[in-house]
Amino acid sequence: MSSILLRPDNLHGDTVLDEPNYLNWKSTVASWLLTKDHKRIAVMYFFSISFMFLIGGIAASGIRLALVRPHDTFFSSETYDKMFSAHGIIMVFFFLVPSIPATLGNFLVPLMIGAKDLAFPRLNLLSWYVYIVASAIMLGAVAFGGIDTGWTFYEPYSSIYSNSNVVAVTFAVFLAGFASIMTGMNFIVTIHKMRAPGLTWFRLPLFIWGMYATSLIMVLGTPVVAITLLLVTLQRMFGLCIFDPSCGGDPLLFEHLFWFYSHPAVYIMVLPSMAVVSEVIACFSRKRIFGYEFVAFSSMAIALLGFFVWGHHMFVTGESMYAGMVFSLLSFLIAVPSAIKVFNWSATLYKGNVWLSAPLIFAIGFILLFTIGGLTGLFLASLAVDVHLNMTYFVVAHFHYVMVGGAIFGFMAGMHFWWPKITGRLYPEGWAIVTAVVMFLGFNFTFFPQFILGFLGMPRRYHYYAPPYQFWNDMSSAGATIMAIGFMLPLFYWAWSLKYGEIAGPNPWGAKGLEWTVPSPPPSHNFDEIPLVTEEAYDYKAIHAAEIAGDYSHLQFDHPFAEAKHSDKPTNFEEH
Amino acid sequence: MNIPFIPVQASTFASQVDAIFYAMVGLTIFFVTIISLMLATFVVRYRRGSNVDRSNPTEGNLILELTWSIIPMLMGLGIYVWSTRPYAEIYNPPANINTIDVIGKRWMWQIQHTRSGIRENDQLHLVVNQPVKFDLISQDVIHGFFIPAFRIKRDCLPGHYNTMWVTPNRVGKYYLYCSEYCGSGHSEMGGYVYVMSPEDYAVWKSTGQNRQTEASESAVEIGQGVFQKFGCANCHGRVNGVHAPTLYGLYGTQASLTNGTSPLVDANFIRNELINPNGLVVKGWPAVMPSYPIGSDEGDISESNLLDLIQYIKSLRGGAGVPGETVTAVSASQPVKQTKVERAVTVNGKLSKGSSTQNGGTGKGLVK
Amino acid sequence: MTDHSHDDDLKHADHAMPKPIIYTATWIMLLGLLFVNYLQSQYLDLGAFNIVIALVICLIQASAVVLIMMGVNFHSTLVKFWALVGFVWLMLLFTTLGDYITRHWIHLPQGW
Amino acid sequence: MSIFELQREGFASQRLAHQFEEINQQNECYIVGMWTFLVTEIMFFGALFLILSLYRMAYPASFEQAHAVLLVSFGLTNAVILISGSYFMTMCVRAKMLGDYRMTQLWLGLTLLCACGFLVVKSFEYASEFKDHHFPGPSFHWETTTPGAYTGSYSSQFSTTMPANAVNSAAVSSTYSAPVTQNLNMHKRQLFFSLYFIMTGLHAVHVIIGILIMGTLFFLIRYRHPSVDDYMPVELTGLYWHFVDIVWIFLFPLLYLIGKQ
Repeated sequence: MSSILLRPDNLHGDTVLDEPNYLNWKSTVASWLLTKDHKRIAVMYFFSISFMFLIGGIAASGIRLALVRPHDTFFSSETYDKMFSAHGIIMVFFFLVPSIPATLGNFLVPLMIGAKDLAFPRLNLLSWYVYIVASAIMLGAVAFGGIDTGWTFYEPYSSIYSNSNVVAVTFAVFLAGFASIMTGMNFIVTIHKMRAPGLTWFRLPLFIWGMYATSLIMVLGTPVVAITLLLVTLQRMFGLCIFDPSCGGDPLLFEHLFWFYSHPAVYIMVLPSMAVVSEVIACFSRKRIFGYEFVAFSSMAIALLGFFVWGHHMFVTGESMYAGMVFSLLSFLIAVPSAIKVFNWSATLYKGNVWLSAPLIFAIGFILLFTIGGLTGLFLASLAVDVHLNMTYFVVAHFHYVMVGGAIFGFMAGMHFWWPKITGRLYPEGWAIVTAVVMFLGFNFTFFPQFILGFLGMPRRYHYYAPPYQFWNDMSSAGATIMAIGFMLPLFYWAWSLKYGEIAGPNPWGAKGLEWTVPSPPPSHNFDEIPLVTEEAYDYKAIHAAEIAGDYSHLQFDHPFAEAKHSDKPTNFEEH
Repeated sequence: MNIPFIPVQASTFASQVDAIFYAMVGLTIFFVTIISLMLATFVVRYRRGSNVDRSNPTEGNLILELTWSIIPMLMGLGIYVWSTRPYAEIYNPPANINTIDVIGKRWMWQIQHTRSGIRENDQLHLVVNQPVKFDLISQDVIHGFFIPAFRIKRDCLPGHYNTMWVTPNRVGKYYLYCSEYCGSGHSEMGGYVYVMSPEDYAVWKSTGQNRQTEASESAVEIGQGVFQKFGCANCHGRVNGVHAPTLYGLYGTQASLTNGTSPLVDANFIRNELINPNGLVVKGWPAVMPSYPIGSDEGDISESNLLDLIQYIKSLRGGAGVPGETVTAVSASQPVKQTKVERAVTVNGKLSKGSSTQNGGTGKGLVK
Repeated sequence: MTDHSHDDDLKHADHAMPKPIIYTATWIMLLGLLFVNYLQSQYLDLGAFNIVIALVICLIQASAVVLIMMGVNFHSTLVKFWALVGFVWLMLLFTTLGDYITRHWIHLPQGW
Repeated sequence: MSIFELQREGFASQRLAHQFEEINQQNECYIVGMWTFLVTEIMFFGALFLILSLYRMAYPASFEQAHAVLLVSFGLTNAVILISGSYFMTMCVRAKMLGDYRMTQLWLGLTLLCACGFLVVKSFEYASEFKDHHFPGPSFHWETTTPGAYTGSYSSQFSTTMPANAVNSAAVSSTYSAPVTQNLNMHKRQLFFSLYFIMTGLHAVHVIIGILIMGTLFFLIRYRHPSVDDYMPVELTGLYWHFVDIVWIFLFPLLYLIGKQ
């Protein structure tokens, strides 16, 4: 890769941000709404999904509040059902699925592979509009009556018995599915055809591998859930019957089709986080990621194997015993690529020069929580144990460890890591570290008790529960408060940093990768000329050697954490 | 303050499941410890500026990669084999064990003991150390029949029978839950399972703590009433029927159908045959059987009666292929108590409501 | 974003395309197979093989459309790969049938 | 003898979009992009085909009775129309590649005609099915006109035209004249007709989208709009149209032909 662009004349003062970049080249509303620039679309996606996250989070607070006092309650059962349904649907389809791909992915994929834009910029913009329309319908449905089916829309409840806005919501999810299909198509074509000269598959950053694997799932899985939910919509609207047992339909078929997408969808959520974590760990340990090929192939293996295990959601539904055995075996096998990743990340730190910055703390939090989430997934993959634990709070705890501990911690790591690239300014490091710690503690307080609740047998989606579960539920709700505070903090310091943050410069972390060779924020056309790539992705050897020797000059001198700038004795560098 | 950690083990299945569970807890602790130690050690030891040996950093090691893929995989496969066996066993009940029919409906459990004919709602009384099999069906949406203390759970689907079996082995009172979300009453759909010693059970049965006890016949007897009431006996009543194949000795065999398949005659087959007789025509017989709606409308066969009917058909063992033997021969050994049968058959759904009040409405029993 | 509306941006692609007779022949073959399928369904009862025959004919027709009319045969490996992925994943979806077929299999004996 | 003719000289020029480096990359991107989209379409329809095969396996008899009432002539006509449309489309793409606007317009016009013809036939078919109350729902209604729908000596005395809800409890206990017969079999056929309407309906929606796209293209080409200087829009529309054709290639035998014997 071409050498890191350092332009010392521009590093001081605000001048660097006055250069033409994707943010300031035009500032009219129309220039944003009609933009075909992948970076602007990424920013617009970031604000949209953050808003949806806020709504989903409010619903989650409602759930935890209701469960503090199960006897004389704050909410009726109907309201409670609508809250957990809104929480699930919004978080899964409107936050987690688009989260990293549509924001960081959109922003970084062309930058990382040395392209001027994604292959289909108009399709990219269309994807955002489809997402916005879908979100509007979803929010409308929640505001005017809500939905009470849970995010799984199980038949025949959703098409016959529910008295809520199922049609609107299934249609919204159908649309959101198309938004994610468009993103996936765009990434696949872009990664296949638009890599810079010299950027072979095995020189790609692991982020790109993760995005490619994610896009495969989006393209291959989403249409199935789209048609399935469309069938639910049609059943409710026109009285057709497809899954209705009273006319011979099979509700289990709905579950098959739903999970055919929705299990791989879990990997849509977690693979991008793994992709982010690979970047963050390599950068902050100043090392090539340990076993690059294994990590890359494990992403692909997860994406492909992820399609073979959907039946493990149905072990107790009356699925064939043989199907159960096969799905269980495959579910155990899919743990292997995840294990490979976790071990490789940990091993990357070995003999590195570890800079314990906020993104790395988030990434380490990710590894720990994902390890717990993954291993507890094996409880649910093993047949006899699953018979007891399925549909209990154990499942709830498990998938929150994967989706919050995994997906959201990865998202936070990535947002912090690339925040200087996106905005041109640094976030306040101290606050970010505090946030990481608060979120980690709050998260464990919230969800670890739920493992115990599940083992004790408390079924999920329960508004009322028996007295033995009181203590653990209270603890969980208390933890949720801490976690909510953790989620609120970035809102403030990110906003603060937009105005007062330190100017970042092109490469504040001394990271490798094409995206760090362009100015921050990048210009609209990304690269003045398409780079010729001559090295592999994580060629940190030189930086590693220099830092061991005490030379931190590759870090920019106005970097607030690169204290070397004030110090004449860089060998005695200490983490502040 | 009493903080619960571990659920009660009240079935033979529970100890097996818990053994696997604890083994996996051990594995989880093992791996999480390894990962945490690795992360903590490396982050501290190789923190920026620390003066340690960083020479020859490795970028990959095939042996290491294979080690940490194959060892966890083998551990996983071990757990897989271990935990698959009990799962398979739930599908294979021992022969001739007591069957309990469970009908889930929003939002209550209707439970029918086939041997004694006792019917209860949101309560289940079992004898300790006696294996029981559950035939589960739902009347509306999907429910989940879940007894945490037994570590068993199975969904109740509308239109399809699921089965499982269990041997309770500890006397006590345990929670019974609905585990599959079924609407606003989901968390209140449940009650208690009482596992009793044989003596207590006999007392409970005879003292009429359940109103239906003394009035009930076995499921076979009720089923026979259903068989008569819906006119099944007109065609299927004889061993060598004129219009229809005999039902004697049929249950558990393989039917030979005109569409070329030969499905096992079980509860689901009988159910489908009633709903869709034209789709499942037995070879050598005219396709004349009418179909019967199953539901809770007037004239429908109720889920409850259908379960009884299946028990009745299942009981028709002897006489298969013996010419001349008629249904009356069976009736002689199992005399039809016409009046009681009529009552049990005709009330459809009302039955349950009555006994629910009798039992004090345990639907909300969870909420103290 | 830079403006690219210069004349030198109008470029020529390298392309080889089949002669029209190939397309015409494919068309006639498709219609022929269609009628074979139709006639078989009307006049020749092969029992369980009816559906097999129908599906085989469909598959031949679809392959002809994909390979010749959609030009996959004349395109790059990547296009071939994606056309194949569609088919393979459809087959994967159809493994769902396995659950329904094995549901009626005899359960394992106790103590296996 | 090669089946190819190498075309280089007479080729229409193409405009390079800003994000691409060279024209072959751009073309390949569009084609691969279209194919990824078609893969999603395959999965989209594939789920419906899965549902169809599954229910057909579960209820062969009811489904075959329902198959029997579909009018093969409509389906066959439409199959011929669509296959021919596909052929015209390939010729259209070829003409556009060669920069022959006149022929492009002719072939595209023919394809459009086929597409509209398909919809006309389809609308007649739907009309007849609505008239017979074969659309599922409360008004679903079944009249067997096909021999063999009910075989057996007793079938003739049953009324086979009972409305769906006419379950008479008084009749239940009577010996053979069980009007309940029709109730649930009717449901199974509703299952079939639900699938039939959803599958053909979604296919028709695809045809309508195709007509809209092709109509737009037709006028753009007619007026030599610069956006269609490039042959890619026509090529991509072609791929889409062939896919619509393939769906019907499978739908036709699976809905109309099977069970006819």
